[in-house]
Amino acid sequence: MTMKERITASLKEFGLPRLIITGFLVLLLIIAPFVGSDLPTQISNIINRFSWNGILVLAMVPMVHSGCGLNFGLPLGIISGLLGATISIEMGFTGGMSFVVAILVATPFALVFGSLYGWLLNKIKGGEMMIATYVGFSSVSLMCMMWLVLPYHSPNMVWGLSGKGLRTTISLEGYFDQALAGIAQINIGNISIPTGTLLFFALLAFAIWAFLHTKTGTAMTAVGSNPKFAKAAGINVDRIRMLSVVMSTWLAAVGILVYEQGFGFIQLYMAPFYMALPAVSAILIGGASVNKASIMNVIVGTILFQGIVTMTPTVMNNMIHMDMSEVIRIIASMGMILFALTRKTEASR
Amino acid sequence: MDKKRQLIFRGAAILIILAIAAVMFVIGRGHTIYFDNKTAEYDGKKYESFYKVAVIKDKEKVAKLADDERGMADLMGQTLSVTLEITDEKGADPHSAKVSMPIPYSLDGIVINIPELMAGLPAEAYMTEFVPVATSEDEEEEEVVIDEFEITDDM
Amino acid sequence: MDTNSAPLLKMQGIKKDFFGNQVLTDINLELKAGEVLGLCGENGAGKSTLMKILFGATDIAETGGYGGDIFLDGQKVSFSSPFEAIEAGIGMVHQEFSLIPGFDATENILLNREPEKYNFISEIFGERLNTLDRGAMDERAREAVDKMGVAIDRHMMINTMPVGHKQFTEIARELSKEQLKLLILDEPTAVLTEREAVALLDSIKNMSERGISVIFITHRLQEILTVCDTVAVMRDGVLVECVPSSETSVTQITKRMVGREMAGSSEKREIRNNDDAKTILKIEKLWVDMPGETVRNVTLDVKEGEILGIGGLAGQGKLGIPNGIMGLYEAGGSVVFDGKEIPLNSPRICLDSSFAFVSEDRRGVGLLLDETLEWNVAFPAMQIQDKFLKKYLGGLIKWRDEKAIREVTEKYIDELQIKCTSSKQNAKELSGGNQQKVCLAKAFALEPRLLFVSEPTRGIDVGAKALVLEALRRFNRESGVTVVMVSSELEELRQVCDRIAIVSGGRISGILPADSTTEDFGTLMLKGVR
Amino acid sequence: MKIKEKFNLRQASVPIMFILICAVCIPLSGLSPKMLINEIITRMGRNSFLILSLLIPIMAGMGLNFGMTLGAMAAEIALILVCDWQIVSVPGMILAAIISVPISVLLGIFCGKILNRAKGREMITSYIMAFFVNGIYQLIVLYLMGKVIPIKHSSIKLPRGYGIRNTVSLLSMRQKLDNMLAINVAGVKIPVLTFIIIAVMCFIIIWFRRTKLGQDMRAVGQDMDVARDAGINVERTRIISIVISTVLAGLGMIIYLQNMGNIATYTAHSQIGMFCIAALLVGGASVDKASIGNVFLGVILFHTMFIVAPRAGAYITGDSMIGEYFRVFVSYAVITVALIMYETNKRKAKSAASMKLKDAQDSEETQKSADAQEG
Repeated sequence: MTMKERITASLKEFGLPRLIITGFLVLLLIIAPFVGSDLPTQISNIINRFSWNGILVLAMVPMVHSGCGLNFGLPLGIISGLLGATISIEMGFTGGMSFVVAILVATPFALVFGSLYGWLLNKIKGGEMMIATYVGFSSVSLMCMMWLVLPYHSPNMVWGLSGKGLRTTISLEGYFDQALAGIAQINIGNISIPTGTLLFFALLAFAIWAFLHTKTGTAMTAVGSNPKFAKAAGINVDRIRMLSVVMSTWLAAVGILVYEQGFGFIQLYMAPFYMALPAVSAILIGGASVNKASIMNVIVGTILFQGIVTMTPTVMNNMIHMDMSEVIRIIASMGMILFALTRKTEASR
Repeated sequence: MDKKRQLIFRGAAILIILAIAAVMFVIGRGHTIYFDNKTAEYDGKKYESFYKVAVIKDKEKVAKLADDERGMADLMGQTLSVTLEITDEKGADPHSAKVSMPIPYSLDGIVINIPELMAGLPAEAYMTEFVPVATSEDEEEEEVVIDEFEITDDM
Repeated sequence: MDTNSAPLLKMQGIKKDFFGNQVLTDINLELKAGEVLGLCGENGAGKSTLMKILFGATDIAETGGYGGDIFLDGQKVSFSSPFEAIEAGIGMVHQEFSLIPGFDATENILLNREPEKYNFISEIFGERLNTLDRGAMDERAREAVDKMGVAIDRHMMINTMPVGHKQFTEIARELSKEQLKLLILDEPTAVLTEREAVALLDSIKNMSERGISVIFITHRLQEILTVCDTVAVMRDGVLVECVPSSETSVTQITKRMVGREMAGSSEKREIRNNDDAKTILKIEKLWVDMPGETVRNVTLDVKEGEILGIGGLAGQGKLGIPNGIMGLYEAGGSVVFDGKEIPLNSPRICLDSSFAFVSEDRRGVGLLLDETLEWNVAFPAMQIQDKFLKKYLGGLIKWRDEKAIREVTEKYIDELQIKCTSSKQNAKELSGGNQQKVCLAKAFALEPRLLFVSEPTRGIDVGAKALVLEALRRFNRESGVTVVMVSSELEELRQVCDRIAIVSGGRISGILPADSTTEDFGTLMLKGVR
Repeated sequence: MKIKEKFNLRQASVPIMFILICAVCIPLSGLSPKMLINEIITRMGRNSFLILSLLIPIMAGMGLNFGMTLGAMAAEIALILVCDWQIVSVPGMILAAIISVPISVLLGIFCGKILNRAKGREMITSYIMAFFVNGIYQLIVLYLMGKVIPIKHSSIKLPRGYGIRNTVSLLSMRQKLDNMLAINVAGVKIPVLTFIIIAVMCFIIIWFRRTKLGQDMRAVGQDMDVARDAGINVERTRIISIVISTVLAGLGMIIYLQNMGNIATYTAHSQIGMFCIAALLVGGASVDKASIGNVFLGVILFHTMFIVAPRAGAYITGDSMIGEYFRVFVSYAVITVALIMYETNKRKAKSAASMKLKDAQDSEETQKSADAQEG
């Protein structure tokens, strides 16, 4: 193989869309100071948004590893997290404690929802992604009714007038707003680094990394790589897949709680609807494929994706006085997913 | 040979469709016609407005104008034909007049001054382009919503 | 049959090699119009490759074409795709059905050759918008079915049809092609009931009378003698015999099919007699539902420390035996290992009872193609026996021991001479032979007491073949592991095994010592063919 | 035969469930029969054509075409242009239809080519495709229109000088098609011309099934490999089916929007695919099988539910939002259930085949042992 061939081969492996997106972000970073946007603020923004979204993207990893494909059913896990958050507040916990309780309450929901979801996905092997999408949608719209009906009473959450039914947006002030971000926060000039959130992400990322190095984690990767091989090696394929789905769902639950503590609000009703898509495209931008993903893909992907989300509005606006960020984000992320779905070499089986 | 034959048929089909499109351009052009029953001056001469004018288009009364009023009608195509029922003074019997005139293709809105029209003046006299005045409400920047979460009510 | 005309088909000096591996050598064959040629030979003898060349299969051209000339009606032809072959009047009925399940027989018979009715819209949008002429379709399908001479319901949906009728629908499809001069039937009677098979033979005679030549491939030799004018026998890519069927017999054909010169026999090898050893595996009344390799009622004893070969023609069920026992396909019956009953349909319990299995489906079942050699070698041993793991917190955390994994992989890379850049190379980058060695290493790493090896040399080159067989023999001798080896290559079994069981029609048709004559094996192979 | 009956019952279960929901909700909604029928007739005229566009990809084995949104976007672009050119009423609609077709064809070819590269996961791909093209649509409508593509009228242009407003009024076309030849039966307005167009479309689809291309599509839909072996150009056939679907969806969207009387520029198309697919499935269709009957049954049942659910919900709980969310939930749930049924049926068909084999062997086995005992 000549040098040229090798370069073209590795470029092909990397994928044109990914290259364009990375190039685009680098370009944005270079241009930013010239068009008068403050680079430190931008970087600080990227770090912050990374810390909010990292775990939601991380939630893709277990299911990709076990061959269940991209977890378009992320909203199901998000709902578990939302239930945790609202119940924690309803129970009267405040401050950092409410965050801990939210995670504790969200866990059983995530386990139950995840198990049901995993059971379902085992019934329909091969058609996971489409059904995951619609399981997510159905559960979000079902919960829309539930948010209205469930007996919540906390005055900070229910509609003021009728005294029942949760509000669309609930402020977390006094509850777990900045619960993690506030821990050992570093502020230098315009840059503020949410050390706590980053550490929490690092902790979970390390846990997943470590899990993938254990016996069960190895089995999970093998199931994703070749289920027939795994079966012949005595692995209970369905159980491993189920485990991966439960893990993904739980991570999504924790992920939304971390997102909310950074964002400062709980968003209910239709808000979780399309939350899977940014996470899916982020991990793909990071270099993952439909059946391969690593922690590195998560970190790189989240930084790239959030970089584009935060940089484009300001830079583009300063440059050509047109805020095309939304459109660019949609085209880039959806293009990335399309690319991943149409790649034939994605799966060798 | 067959390919050629097919090419001819396809070309013909496309031409027919293009022709239909062209026809639609002509017959489908919409104009808004504003009728003014106002006193106007032309060439130093004054043309008094009428007491009352009713505009009838396709057997339907589209506007009823008192003195110094403006009425409006939608038009499709380039020929305006209406019947005007004019009452010159209070209590007088109305007399009707059939008017038919070509409308310039390029104009969206056209103001027609009835007194001048009835006086038989040339088209450039009674016909003026309608220029919409931007209202202050319009000036406000509109927030574009591309949010897809919305539940559409109408399906 | 009229014998005066010039040959319809003439194949001259046909040669074919796959990447240096000679599969066909100098085949010369002639076929007159209306003649029925029976073509037989073991699997891998080159029958299908020859037919593929004749039918213009695309994979022939993709692998470098073929040598020699084919003449059809005296004109030299060379088809680059099956469509050209069909155009020239050759039809082929494959073993796998090529039918649309939701269409009825008529629609399938005329698939993509439907008579059409003109309509104006198609002048603009192209001929595909002509409507189908259902009346004419029915008429033509009826003609084709009449030609075949077997009555089938032309309006029956394929997915509600019995298997035999599907086969007849395929034949009728070929017959509906007006230009058809030569029909190739690849084991058409394999799926038919006795009565249907008789009907098919009648229909072949009928076709022959109408002047259509037929090449009829089958393992049922009696059928060949009944219906064919000429019998051609192939072995190892050579046409060993081509005689009028009146001058041969089932015994002679059998002899020709399997009767190789004993090339490897010059080297003396011991055939151990293990009759006194204890029976370590007792299989009773085993049935396995493996598509294409159905096993029916197999009873078999395996002695401790021996190498037992299982041979037989493809599709007779020999592959089903290890796959069924190892729980990869639905199975029933009883399997007793070392006095312990092994429940079926559970790969895990088999592996726990120290069985190991090297699958014939290397890429599908045998390997993690996208993972490193290390993973491939160590994975089952890690999962089943907790090897190559470091335990922390009193065994709560079982951490992959990368160092131990590398060591064991490197050990087997040396031992089996696996050619690779490093133990971290991905399995899919290796050649077939080396992949097979990885599969063996994977099984060896389990340190089993009983090893099933299925088609260990399929699709690998000669050098690797010898290495693999040697490794198996050494493993058996040195570790005292009982080996059950399944292979379509009788010669290979005879080189390695002590006893060889022959499977035919899903049943064991006999067990012979490895030094028995090829004729004896041949007779067993063809005994219960169905 | 027994299997077939069972299958039918399974197919019918969704419509039956909807009939029950409607039966409960209609009395609770407090709508007069006249109002209800009026609404249903309106919605039938509005939506049927759009749903018909889904039939052909199903026939070609490509599943539910979530990419029909592409056609809807093409139609919206055409209507915005026609609106700016001030071509009104029915001529405006015909012109918009003529303009939308080439856009739809291009988008359809693009979509078809992408789907050919994603065989086996057409649905999720076409679903993402809809989002992707939505991005491009926004790029065109929000940034290029007024800058690159001339837009004259400030009534549809954003005050900033480029981009289209959130809503474009189609007052000049509003129900012009519906009102032509409309008749009034006992207070119920029947848009005869719209229905005639829909009926013509149905006949075209029936006719299309009998053409060579239709036959090829059915063959490709059932078994791509067999079709390819028979010489059918599988890829091209699949692309054509998506192109037809996209074009029909575009035409359907024009009918839909003339009834609505305005375009919600950035949201009108986003839900259309989902609601049309849900309606088709409610009518008893499945991912691999759909008929014209399913379309009409689906429109009636789904929209009856859609009309009555919020009112019934409000009556029961006193909160109108519950009903709104309920109908959204039902739409998604119906699609989810249909998808699950499709996938499990696929697996069931496989295991049923092996069950049959096993039974046969078992019986043979017993016979064999009986034989052995006798012998």
